[in-house]
Amino acid sequence: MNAWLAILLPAAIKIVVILAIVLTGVAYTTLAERKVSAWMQDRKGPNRVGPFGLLQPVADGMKFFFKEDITPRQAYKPVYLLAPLCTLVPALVTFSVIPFGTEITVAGKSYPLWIAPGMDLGLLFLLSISSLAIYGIILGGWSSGNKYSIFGALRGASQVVSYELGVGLSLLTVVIWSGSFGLQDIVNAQKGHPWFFLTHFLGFIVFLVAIFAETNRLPFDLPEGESEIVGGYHTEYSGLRFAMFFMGEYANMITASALLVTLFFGGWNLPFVDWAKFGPIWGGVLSAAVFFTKIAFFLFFFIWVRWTLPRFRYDQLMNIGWKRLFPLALANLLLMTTLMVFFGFGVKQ
Amino acid sequence: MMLWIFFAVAFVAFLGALGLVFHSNPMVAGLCMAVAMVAQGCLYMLLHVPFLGFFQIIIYAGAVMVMAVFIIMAHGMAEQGQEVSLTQTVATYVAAVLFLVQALRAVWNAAPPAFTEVDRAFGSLQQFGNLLVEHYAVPFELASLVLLTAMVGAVVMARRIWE
Amino acid sequence: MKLQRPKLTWWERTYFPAILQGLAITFRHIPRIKKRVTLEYPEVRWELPKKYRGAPVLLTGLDGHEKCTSCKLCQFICPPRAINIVAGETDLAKEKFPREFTIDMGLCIFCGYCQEVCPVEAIWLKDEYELADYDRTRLIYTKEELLARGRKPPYLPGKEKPLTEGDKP
Amino acid sequence: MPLLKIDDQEIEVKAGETVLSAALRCGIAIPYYCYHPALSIAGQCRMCLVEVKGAPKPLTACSTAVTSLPPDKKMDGKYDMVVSTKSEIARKAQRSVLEFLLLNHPLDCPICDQAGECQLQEYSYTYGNSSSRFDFEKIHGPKRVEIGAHVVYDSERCIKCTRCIRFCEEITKTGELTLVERGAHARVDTFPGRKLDNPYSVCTVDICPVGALTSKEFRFKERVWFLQSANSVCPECSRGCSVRYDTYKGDVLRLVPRENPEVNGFWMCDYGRLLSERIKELPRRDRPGIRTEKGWTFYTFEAFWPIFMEKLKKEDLSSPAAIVSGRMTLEEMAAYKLLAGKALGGAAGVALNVASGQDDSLLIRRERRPNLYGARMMGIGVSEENPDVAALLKNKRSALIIREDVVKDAAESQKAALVKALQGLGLLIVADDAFTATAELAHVYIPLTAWHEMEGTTVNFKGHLQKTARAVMPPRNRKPFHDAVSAWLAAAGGQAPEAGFAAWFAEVKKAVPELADKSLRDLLPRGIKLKEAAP
Repeated sequence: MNAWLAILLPAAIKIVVILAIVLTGVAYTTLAERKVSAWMQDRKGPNRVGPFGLLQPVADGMKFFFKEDITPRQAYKPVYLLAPLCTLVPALVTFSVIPFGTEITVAGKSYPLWIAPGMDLGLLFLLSISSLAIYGIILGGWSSGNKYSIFGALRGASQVVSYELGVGLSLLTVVIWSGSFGLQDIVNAQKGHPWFFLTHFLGFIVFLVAIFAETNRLPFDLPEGESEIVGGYHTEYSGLRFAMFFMGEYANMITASALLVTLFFGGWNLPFVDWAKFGPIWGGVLSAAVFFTKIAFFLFFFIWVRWTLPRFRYDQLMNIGWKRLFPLALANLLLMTTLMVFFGFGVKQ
Repeated sequence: MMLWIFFAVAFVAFLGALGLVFHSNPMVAGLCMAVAMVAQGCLYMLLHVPFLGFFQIIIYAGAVMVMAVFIIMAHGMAEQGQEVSLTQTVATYVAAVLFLVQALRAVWNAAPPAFTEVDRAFGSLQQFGNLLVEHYAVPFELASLVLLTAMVGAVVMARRIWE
Repeated sequence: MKLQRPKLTWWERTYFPAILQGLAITFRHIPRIKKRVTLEYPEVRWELPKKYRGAPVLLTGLDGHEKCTSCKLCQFICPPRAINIVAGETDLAKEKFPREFTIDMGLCIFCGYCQEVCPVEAIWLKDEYELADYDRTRLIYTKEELLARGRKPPYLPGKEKPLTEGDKP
Repeated sequence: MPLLKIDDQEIEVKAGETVLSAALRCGIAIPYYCYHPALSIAGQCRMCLVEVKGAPKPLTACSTAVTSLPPDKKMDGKYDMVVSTKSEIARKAQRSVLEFLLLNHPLDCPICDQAGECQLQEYSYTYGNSSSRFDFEKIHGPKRVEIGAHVVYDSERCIKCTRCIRFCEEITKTGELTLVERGAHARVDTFPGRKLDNPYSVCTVDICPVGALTSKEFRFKERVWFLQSANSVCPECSRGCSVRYDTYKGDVLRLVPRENPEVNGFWMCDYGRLLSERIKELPRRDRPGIRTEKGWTFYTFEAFWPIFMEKLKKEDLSSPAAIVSGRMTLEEMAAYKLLAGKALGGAAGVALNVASGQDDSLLIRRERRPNLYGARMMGIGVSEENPDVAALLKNKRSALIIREDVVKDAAESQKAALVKALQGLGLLIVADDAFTATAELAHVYIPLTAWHEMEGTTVNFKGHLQKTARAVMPPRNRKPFHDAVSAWLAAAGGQAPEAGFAAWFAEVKKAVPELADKSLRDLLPRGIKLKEAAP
């Protein structure tokens, strides 16, 4: 029993901490979204609730909580009620394999700062879970029994499926280069080496663009579209269920940022810094802080792009996915394998 | 503990399969199939072949079933279930019962399961890669060729319909 | 019409220069703290233009009675049919007066046609815009309310005084 | 026959016919105020000035007769008269007359009730100037003069066309009105000590082309452009004048006569007009009800019938005293006949001939029921004048009274006996548009639509058949009697025509052979005269 406890307790603590961080992150990303967009448009943004509007997410949450939860008569009820969970849960589960720091040593025992430290196929896990996230959109759209929702779901589904190829192929080079599917290994491979966004620039670009589409963010947020399909797949949702969709979307953004950081920006690494030197506890804490700072930058980037670029047309979206990113990812794969096979590049582990 | 988890997941897979067969709404049936696929993937993981499990989920649950559900949705079939005639129903149930009897008989007659120890490397990515690229390279490539042919054929046929 | 598309170079066709340009523009706006255009409403108020069309009100003539003669042209012209008048006979020179005059502010679209069409300048769109209420029935303004709104603040119902020549609504 | 040329048209006229009537016949618009087809020619307003070739100055079209010229003096070789209504001289004459009429006319169209149906407005728009050259104080005259019980006069708006004066002299032959003072100060007034009190006084308001004469009842009620109109028939006497109901938001605001030479000419009586006021005072009930010892209970129309049928099982309605009314339309009478045959043991029914006053020489009839002739036609007996209803109820256990308030109409001496007779009945069913004194004594009350709330056909004392129209929508539970019969027979499990005017009009057609080949369109707008007309 003790053996189980020794495994489960630290894991439980880590899960709680990470969940807290991610959910708070989600809340404040929504605030950041509004603030940053306001600044970019020479406005002030929310500033009424709390100092600098810092309590705005709380107010928003309360509002969602007290709003009426409407279920349309034409909805397919069990699926309709389930769909928001299908969006939120995968987005949160993916965090179990992301290493967000080195490790903390307490009482002679070291605890690596990720939830599932034994997972050496972390990337595959990530891909498999994120491939399930699309069910939330499909189910939500279909079960609403509304033509706009259906169209939103159709768009979302085909978009995610199309861009999954780009994501997978661009990740392949990283995997081959570092020789492992484990995220920890990929992070370690960037320790003391140039980060992968330099060495895999083409793959990075493909991944960056594709991940925008995967998270349904502008300029690829075709599943919604005020002018033609209203709210898209979540048109009919309200109250807490809508909040779940909303949180899922932002959690997905955080996941995507974490992935970007882990795969291409060295994870918790900083150049010329060895976290081991900072002591058993501070090394882990600082590394985690660096990791979350990097995530914050990418979240800002997501917001920045959203309030800069207009939405693509649907045919443009498909053209970019299939005719540009897919060949580019293939070219990248060929280039990288060529470099490794014939010129001996890559990280040997 | 692991055994119980295994059975629980297997039961979920079973339920998913039942849902696929018995649910009248094609959309829900498709979703049940996706559930079965995911559960199956988990079973692979519990059997210490995690990457197979992940691929199962990515390819079948994440891609194939998404496409299937997509088509059901786009086709508008999701609104009403297909009318099924009585003969069809009866035939299905007869077939199912026959199959079940066979399966039960096979299980009944099977020798008690012999557990064999496998080394830790069993089912690892390396082992799998070695098998695929060294032992079964030719069948693997042949299979991909067949798939390619099918794909080209599908595109050609679809083009004819469009034009 | 045939639109002439500019010939793009390969680099331009990747969208990247345009995207970077756009990102630069939006980013440049973030630190412009002094130039925020937000009007912090309850404290800071918008300076209304002179011809602002706010809540419609009824005006009082120099004789202390409402100017309205109940000709119902405003009721006729009102696109959302927000105005409802019941006419009555009076001993005043104008013969006819509105026994009831209601405007349903839940319907009013502030088009100002009523003001435009009124032959006696009895109805006027004033510079009031904070008209929200929790009760829809309270949005139906009666004649008394409309007349009270038409007078300047000291002349509320109960302490009515005839307006003098200098008073303009 | 003289040949007349007006503008570009040639028309042959009878010798002595006026230019105006010839112009009206061939559709040429000549503006006029004082001319009225039923009144004598006055040439008062000068609005109809036209240019006549050879005449030294413009002539009034209403008073210029066309005569034959000797063949050698024909104009342009063939015309006896050449008239131009659009020439420069005619135009200038029209414009100047209008300017003159408007000199002292107040610009109070926003207040004036005539606005919207005012000829002065219309002609100013079509023929007049857009601005006034008159910069001085207008002449002020008496306003709001009550020249009669129902008529108010405004001298400022008056253009002195004298139509009202001639109406009183020539049509009613009472001559209350005259023109006093001279020139711009002229005004219409009654002779000292007299009032405009003839029974047709409000017709002066109708013929007044401007807003000088207004009716007290309609004054300031509603602007005419808000009114919704329905062409119908007046139900107040057996004349059955063609009238128009003007309604607003479900209220009948006024009744106006329609031109119908065979029935009422251009006129109607004040009593008929005041129907709009009497309608308001009717004690209405919108739901059918049943009275027990505990008092009245009212139901929806749908819920009523099963309960009513239960009640009928307990009471005897096989040979009731049936009192029907000349206020029923032909369709309702047909429905009554069907009901009598199927549910009342063939009770023949009697239509009461309620009468009061005297026939006059113009329109008013002594018989106060509009459709008595129709009742005879449908085979329903008509009683002698003002019969003793109590006698009709003698030896009867039950009674059905439709659209008659027998208690109110009974003579004072008979009233007590009648009430007693009604109270003695085992079952009294009253179907009426109002919850009358009779209805209060009933055991079952069925609310019917009033005359102006339903469609129907009616035949007047001369055998002239007209169609009434629905002026306002009745509440859901108020039905015409024929629709009530449809529901009654359906509830009783019998065969019945479907509810609605069309189905029951078909029943009427079966009963009246003369109508067999007629469609509703043939009845509009003025009705038809049935050949086998009475008297």
